[in-house]
Amino acid sequence: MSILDLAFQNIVSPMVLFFALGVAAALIRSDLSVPEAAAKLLALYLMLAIGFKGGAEVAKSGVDAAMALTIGAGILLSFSIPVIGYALLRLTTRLSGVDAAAVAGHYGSISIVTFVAATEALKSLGLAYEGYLIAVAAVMETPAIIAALLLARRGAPAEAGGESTSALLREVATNGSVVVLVGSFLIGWATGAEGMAMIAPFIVDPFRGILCLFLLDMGLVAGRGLRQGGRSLSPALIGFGIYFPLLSAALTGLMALGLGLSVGGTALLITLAASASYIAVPAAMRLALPEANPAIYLTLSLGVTFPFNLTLGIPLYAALAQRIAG
Amino acid sequence: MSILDLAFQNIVSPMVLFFALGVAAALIRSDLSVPEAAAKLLALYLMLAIGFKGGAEVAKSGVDAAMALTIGAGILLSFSIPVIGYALLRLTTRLSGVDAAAVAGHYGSISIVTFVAATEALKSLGLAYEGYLIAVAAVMETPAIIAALLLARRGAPAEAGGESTSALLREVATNGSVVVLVGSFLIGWATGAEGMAMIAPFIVDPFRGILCLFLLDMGLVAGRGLRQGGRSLSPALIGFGIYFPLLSAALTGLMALGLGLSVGGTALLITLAASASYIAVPAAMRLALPEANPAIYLTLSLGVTFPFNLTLGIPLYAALAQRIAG
Amino acid sequence: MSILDLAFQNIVSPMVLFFALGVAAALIRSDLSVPEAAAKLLALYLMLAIGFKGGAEVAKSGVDAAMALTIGAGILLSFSIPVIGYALLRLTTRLSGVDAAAVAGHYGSISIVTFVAATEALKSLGLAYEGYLIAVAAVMETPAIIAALLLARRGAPAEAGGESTSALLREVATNGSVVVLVGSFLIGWATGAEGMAMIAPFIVDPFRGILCLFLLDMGLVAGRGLRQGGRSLSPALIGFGIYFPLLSAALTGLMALGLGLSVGGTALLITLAASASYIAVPAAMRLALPEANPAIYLTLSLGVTFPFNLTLGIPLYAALAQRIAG
Amino acid sequence: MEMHPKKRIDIVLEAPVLKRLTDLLDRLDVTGYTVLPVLGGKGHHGVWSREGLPSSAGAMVSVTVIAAEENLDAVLEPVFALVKRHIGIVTVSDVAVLRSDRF
Amino acid sequence: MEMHPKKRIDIVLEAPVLKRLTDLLDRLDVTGYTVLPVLGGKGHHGVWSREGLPSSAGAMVSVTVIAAEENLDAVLEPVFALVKRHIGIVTVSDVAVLRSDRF
Amino acid sequence: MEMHPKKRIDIVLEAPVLKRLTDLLDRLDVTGYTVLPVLGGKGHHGVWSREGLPSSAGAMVSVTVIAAEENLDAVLEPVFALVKRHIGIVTVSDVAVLRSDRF
Ligand SMILES: Nc1ncnc2c1ncn2[C@@H]1O[C@H](COP(=O)(O)O)[C@@H](O)[C@H]1O
Ligand SMILES: Nc1ncnc2c1ncn2[C@@H]1O[C@H](COP(=O)(O)O)[C@@H](O)[C@H]1O
Ligand SMILES: Nc1ncnc2c1ncn2[C@@H]1O[C@H](COP(=O)(O)O)[C@@H](O)[C@H]1O
Ligand code: NA
Ligand code: NA
Ligand code: NA
Repeated sequence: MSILDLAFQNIVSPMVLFFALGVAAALIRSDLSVPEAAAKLLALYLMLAIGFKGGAEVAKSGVDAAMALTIGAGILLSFSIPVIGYALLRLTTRLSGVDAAAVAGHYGSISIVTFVAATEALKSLGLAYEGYLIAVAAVMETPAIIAALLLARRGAPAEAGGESTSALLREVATNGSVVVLVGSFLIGWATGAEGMAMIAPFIVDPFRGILCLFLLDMGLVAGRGLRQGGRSLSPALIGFGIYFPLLSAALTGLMALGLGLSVGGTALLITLAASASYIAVPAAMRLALPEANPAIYLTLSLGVTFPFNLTLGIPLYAALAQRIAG
Repeated sequence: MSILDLAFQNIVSPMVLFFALGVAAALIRSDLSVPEAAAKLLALYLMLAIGFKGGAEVAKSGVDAAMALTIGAGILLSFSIPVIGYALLRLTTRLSGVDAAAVAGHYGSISIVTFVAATEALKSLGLAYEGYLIAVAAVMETPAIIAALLLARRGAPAEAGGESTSALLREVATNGSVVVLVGSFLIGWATGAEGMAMIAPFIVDPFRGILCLFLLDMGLVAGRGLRQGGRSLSPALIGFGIYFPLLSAALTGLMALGLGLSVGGTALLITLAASASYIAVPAAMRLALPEANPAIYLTLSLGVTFPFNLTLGIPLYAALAQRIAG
Repeated sequence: MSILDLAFQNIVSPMVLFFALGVAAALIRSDLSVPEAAAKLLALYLMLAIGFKGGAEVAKSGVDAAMALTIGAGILLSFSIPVIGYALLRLTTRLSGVDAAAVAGHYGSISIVTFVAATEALKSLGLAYEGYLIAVAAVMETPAIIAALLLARRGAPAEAGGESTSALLREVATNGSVVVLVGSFLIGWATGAEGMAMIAPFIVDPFRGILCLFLLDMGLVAGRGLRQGGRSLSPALIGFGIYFPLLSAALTGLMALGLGLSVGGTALLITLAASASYIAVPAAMRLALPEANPAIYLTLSLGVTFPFNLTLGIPLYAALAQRIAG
Repeated sequence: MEMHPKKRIDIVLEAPVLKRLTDLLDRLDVTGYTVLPVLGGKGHHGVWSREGLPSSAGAMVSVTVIAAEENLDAVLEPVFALVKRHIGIVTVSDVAVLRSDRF
Repeated sequence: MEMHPKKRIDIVLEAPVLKRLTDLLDRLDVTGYTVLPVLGGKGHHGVWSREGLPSSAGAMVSVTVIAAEENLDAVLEPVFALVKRHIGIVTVSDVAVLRSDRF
Repeated sequence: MEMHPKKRIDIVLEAPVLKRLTDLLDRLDVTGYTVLPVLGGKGHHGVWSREGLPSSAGAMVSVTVIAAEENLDAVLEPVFALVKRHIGIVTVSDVAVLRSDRF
């Protein structure tokens, strides 16, 4: 399948179309909504399922040096992407130091739903990937938060901070989504194929359908954010939300040359680097950098970068991975 | 299978029995309850699933003149049934003009769960139906609301209204259940068999089980309504809740003679006409006709007509369809 | 498979590990949480599924004298276990009469999730069981509550009580979990294999996966309870939470000698007797014995006895059953 | 606009007892009440949270009653008699309403 | 700490009308509002509960507005005009805030 | 019935900060607090709604504290110091309670 075919097929997948439906519903001011409790249950399901599947995959394939290497690369990326992003934002936009740090932090961390959508696209292409990339996803969630905090402190040492950094680090490290992802990964690893056989009818079979429902909800939230917070985004900022993922992707592509990952694994690592968080990091930013404006970082991450990655980004990253590791 | 067999089999299906369990639990004042967020999630699932399946069906069968014709018939029915219902209610009951208009509006619109139960009954009979009947269901949701509003204005021009009609129309047209139903229908249409293959383990396999859970909840709400609002219903009104669906069914049967639908499709169109809304229309009535008493229209629709259709109505409509289109 | 193998396999099952993950998350003070509405939906699902399966099983196997006998034995156990527990608690701990009665009541009643986990363990062992044990589970839920009430009245006749006993009995008998369990059992019985075929993809296939999610939540609640209420538990009380289930198991083992149950059925009856309620009974105790301290009975039942049964208890009970009925 | 003074009674109470409280209010001279969900809290009986609970034990609700001043004691006394055996608190404050006849 | 007197308006209103109320508040001279979920209640229109409802019809919400005393009538009048056609009640009470300029 | 005057502090605050607030209250001289969920609202930081959010960022909670009048400032000051860096508001009002010793 050509990259264009993939891009097209990706865009007309039920997942992407349900996201679009959500955005459309929000833009026409429909009263359609997903209750908070339902959204949390869906998110919990997705993280449990993806974590377990990754662990079961590792149980099958075993651990090797490439795994340690790739986890190290993930941590490095999560730390360094915010630094680059911060510099670019300060150069090209009028964001304050604190806002720039908060936005940059989101791009160092990852979007697990983008990751999941990429695994689905790989499945259509018949590409396998290393199961431990779930672990890489998990370790990439939090270093970016610390990076953002350090950047903000550098920019405005007096203002930023407040509560002790160690308290914040504890809160970030015990973040619910990290705990479920890592825990399910370990359980999947420990119980392997047998465990998988037991719960596959729950975490594998209906997975894509539940993802559709979750993406409908994400579309509603993104659309509402765009309607309400759209004015907070300057053209330069919107541009950042599109070119910066590509930059992170290119950077990661270079790095991947030395990791020996499969094509699928390379595509996923690139996707992780190019995706921006909108679940774990916003909550952490409210604690770490309360002065930063949530309308900016949430709208940019969920309203601009997420749909871009979902539609055009993933096929591009897959094509890039094919060049690098194919 | 004879019509009596079907009626019996229909009544002892798990779906109907779970509804009965819910009613019983409410009547014995059990504290059994389904949280609002869970009920909304279940409703969302049902609408997404039924919409998608209809669209995928249309993708397979293609569009034809009959589809446009049936959609037109649906709109006509949704507009005209309230007018007849209003006249009957004014003649046979002591309802005020506003209350009569509100009740009549519910019967012009449709109950998607009744529709779903009818599709399940058709499955037992081995009868296929045209996928676009989902689209017919969607277009029938709202014209009845406008009809009710016009009827109420005619009856009490000074009182009724309040907010501008155009604002109301916008709210009604962007109603969440319409948006999900239509959106999922379009996505099912666009992605066809391939999309269906991707999400069938979510929207097809567990569908009937989830319907059982939803009907348990509907039974609880209906039973609570009967316990609390039962006194609001006069015998004449309860009679209306039973004979009026049959009247709408007969009317629709006549109309269906000219539509060229399959037996299954005819049965579904009749079911749509005979069913009364209890999700979308009550919310719209609170906005459009706040003077109307919700205890009357909700209890009649959910507590009388819905169980009647679920148990006896559907087999009767199937039998009628067999006469007409068989 | 040896009993030790089973114990080990049981401990490393995904179900138990997800429970452990929940406990761990609570102990490290993660913000991971399951919304109340989601927890209620999961509990409703489990009770509906287990009830229906039991009923469908009885529809297949038919009713016999052993069923009536076992139900009688269940009622007897539910009444008498609290009496023994109360005496032991008064002798070995410093609990007040009311607290001792409340705790004892929990052990006379049953934990449906422990029951479910036991059925899963039996499945691994290839052991069948009588479907009517679900009915036994249902009848064992409430007698213990009455026993606890009588014990407390005996201890402190003036204090305890307040509202009329008959009002309490009505509330207890119409308790939501009893209604769903019994109702689903009857529906499963009435619709049998045909009904099962209709909803199996919902209540059978994903069952274990949903159980994992529920156990994750139970682990969170148990861990939170241990963190906050752990100080309320003396060593003697913690000991009771472990040895008393074993005592109940032994007692039930003796009784089972005369019941003619299969090995699986015997294991389940023992598990029911040995398990302690943490859903229905705590709510009833808040009404019946408000003076009793919930931190004690909830923490002991959910934080000590439940994990003990989940990991070591169930394999032990299976081994005991093998001796008795094998 | 003309306002009429009334009393607002707020009752934070464990959820299993809610039905008894509303049954009691039905028998008293009040025109209505409103029940709000409570996520969590802390008091003499310790910290608690609604999260993860599949049962109403351990959950709390908050019930608000707007009552006429002259009825205050007639409402408070039985309400307090019920609440004091359970986990919960009662507070009273002044409010004004527009339609005096409705409370 | 220095406190400034304000008015607190509490509106318990049927959920389908919430959007109209917040649209109205947006046009009035208030700096904000807070919406709380309501589980159930009772009034002249009878008993109701949010449980099991898959739609907003029959559900209620509670909206709190903190407003300056001098704006009270200007806010209350249109709010009351909206609420009085629907199922709902309005109460007003005194509160104090720390940052007067924010309300 | 004999009533005792107390102060009611209401804090509407973004949910991620809730744990910090309750940790703070644990250290202060208050006997308890009650946390209510908030569905949505509007303030200087714009409109928001809890619906659809799979995370606590962007959600709000409302925390009520009943405190003795003499403790008011000792509670308000640190609470306000925390809240003022975040999205949220604090209001204070008068209430009466039946059991003075419990607050
Ligand atoms: N000082 C307080 N301020 C606000 N709410 C309180 C206070 N004390 C108790 N509560 C609430 O009332 C519930 C029961 O209180 P208690 O019976 O003291 O445990 C607590 O869980 C809180 O939700
Ligand atoms: N006296 C009252 N105290 C507290 N809440 C009330 C009272 N009367 C009415 N309400 C609330 O306002 C809603 C609408 O009242 P009504 O329009 O009288 O039915 C009720 O469902 C209650 O939630
Ligand atoms: N005037 C007001 N009345 C009621 N609630 C308010 C008001 N202003 C702000 N709030 C609440 O406090 C939250 C934070 O306010 P702000 O920090 O001004 O954005 C808002 O989202 C509302 O929930
Ligand atoms: Na990233
Ligand atoms: Na109809
Ligand atoms: Na037991």
